[in-house]
Amino acid sequence: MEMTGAVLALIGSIIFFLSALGLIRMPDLYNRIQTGTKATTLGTIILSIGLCLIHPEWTGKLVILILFIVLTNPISSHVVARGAHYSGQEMTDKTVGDALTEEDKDKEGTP
Amino acid sequence: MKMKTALISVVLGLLFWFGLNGRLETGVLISGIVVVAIAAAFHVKDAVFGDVKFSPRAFIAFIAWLVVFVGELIKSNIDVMLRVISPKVRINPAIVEVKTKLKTPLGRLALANSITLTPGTLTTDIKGDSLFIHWIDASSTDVEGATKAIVAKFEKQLEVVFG
Amino acid sequence: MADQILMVAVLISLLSIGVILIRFILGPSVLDRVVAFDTAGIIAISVIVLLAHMLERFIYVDVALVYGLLSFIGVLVVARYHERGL
Amino acid sequence: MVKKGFILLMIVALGFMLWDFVGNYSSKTELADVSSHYVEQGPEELGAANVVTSVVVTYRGLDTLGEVTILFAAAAVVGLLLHLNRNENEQRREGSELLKTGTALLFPLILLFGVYVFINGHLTPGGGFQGGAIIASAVVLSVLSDPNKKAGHTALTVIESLSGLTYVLLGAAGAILAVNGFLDNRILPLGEYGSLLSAGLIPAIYSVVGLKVGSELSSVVISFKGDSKEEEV
Repeated sequence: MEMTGAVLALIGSIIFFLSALGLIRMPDLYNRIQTGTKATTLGTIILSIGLCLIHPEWTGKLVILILFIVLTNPISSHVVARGAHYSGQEMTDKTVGDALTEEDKDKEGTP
Repeated sequence: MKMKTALISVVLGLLFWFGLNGRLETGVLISGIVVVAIAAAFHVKDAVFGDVKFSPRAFIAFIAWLVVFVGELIKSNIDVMLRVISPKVRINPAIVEVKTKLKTPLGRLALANSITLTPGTLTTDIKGDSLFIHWIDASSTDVEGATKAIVAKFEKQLEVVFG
Repeated sequence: MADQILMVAVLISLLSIGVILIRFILGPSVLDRVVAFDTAGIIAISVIVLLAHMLERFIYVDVALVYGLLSFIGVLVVARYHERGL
Repeated sequence: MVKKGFILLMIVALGFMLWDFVGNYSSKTELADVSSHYVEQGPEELGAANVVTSVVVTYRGLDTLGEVTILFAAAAVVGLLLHLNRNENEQRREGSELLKTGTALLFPLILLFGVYVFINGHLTPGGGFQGGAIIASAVVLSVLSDPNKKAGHTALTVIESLSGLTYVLLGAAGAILAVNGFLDNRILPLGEYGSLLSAGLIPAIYSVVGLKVGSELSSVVISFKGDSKEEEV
């Protein structure tokens, strides 16, 4: 049981390392948010499950921690992405379309 | 509607309280009842859970959503991994508009969070029925195509649970 | 054996925080740094949970919860300030 | 130039003052008289597992009253100062719908967590001040999600004064009914060591402190937000 938990924790930390690499390699803010959010969420879930296996009496609090992360992490990345858009953060050159800017322009054009 | 919110809020609050305290004893129970009642009053004021459906069908849909969600989360991490460790960064990003049929706030929150945690998509803004999604590998930039690719897999179940 | 594996997990997590610090220093914009901070914060939560196991202090899980709450609200503050929402 | 020279002089002077610590500093390894009494006798006398709590709430309870009063004064002054210069016509972008829903869902749960932190102050490294700060962070979250929402300034003031009054009354009850003077916690039975309803009055005292700190910090946050014009209390 302890071994399984430890291996799960190790997998979680490797996923964390992926998110760190993603933050370094991705070309613009939005892509960085993407890799950061997904990888840390799954990493925390797996690591917490691993610790639940090692310490079954901690399960209650760790489940609360998991639910908290799953609820708040997407919300905070959504708010950061929205803030980036409205503060005029530029997207990478490879971007092929931006429906949100067009939508805002339409609103301004027809008041 | 108020009754429903109060009921769900009290059950959720008590689970939360006992999960935090980690033990069952009189003191925890007494203080828990007082505190959870206050917390439920705040939930009732905003009618957070007013539209959640109670039926066996909704329960099955909720489980189905959970299964799809966990599957997509794992898939999205494999996707991130492949993108990060491939020597050349392969991206084709765009912000696309998709439409949702969900009307209730909680359902839309669940949908947006699910979208953020699925492969290559990030909810950037929400205006009325339109969600604006940053898509790391945009295969179609028109509304119908994007809606089918991003929203459809969650919307069916969430519509049953949250309406 | 399990303890050694957990030790490696802690080291990899700390290494990830170190790598994220590079992004924190490079920037270039404030929001890039916020994203780096957010990611590092969530990894730090897990490190605290692992520490709780190593030091056999169940109480440290509370610390992890409080830290998660504060880092969530801190990120929201900066992001909302940036879109002129405050 | 003069300013920089002055700063340099100050730094050199400070370095000279602290030079003694370099090399021949040794940390204390044994507790002094009073501290060893607190550490050794505290759990037995008061029944609290957290020594810091037993010092803050009971042995030095009067000081805590002073600290809470300082916090109250700070909150009042912040409110006063921010009231003087305030621009009313600033346009704020609303928070997104998702953030509002998330806040409505999370706000009561954060309150629950704050209460958990201060009510367990005698068992865990929490306490009134920490729990109060968590409650205030819930208020920060609701301000972030919707800065234009009207805030319950009056309710906060009422909670703040009531809890302050209760704190003093509990302290006086300790002085009258038990032996050791202001804020003695032994007017209730000490209970079983390590359970929630133990250590006499400490959970009640810390709950009151937590409510007071929480409402004070929240009113500071709401004062910074700015637009509580219509209800001047």
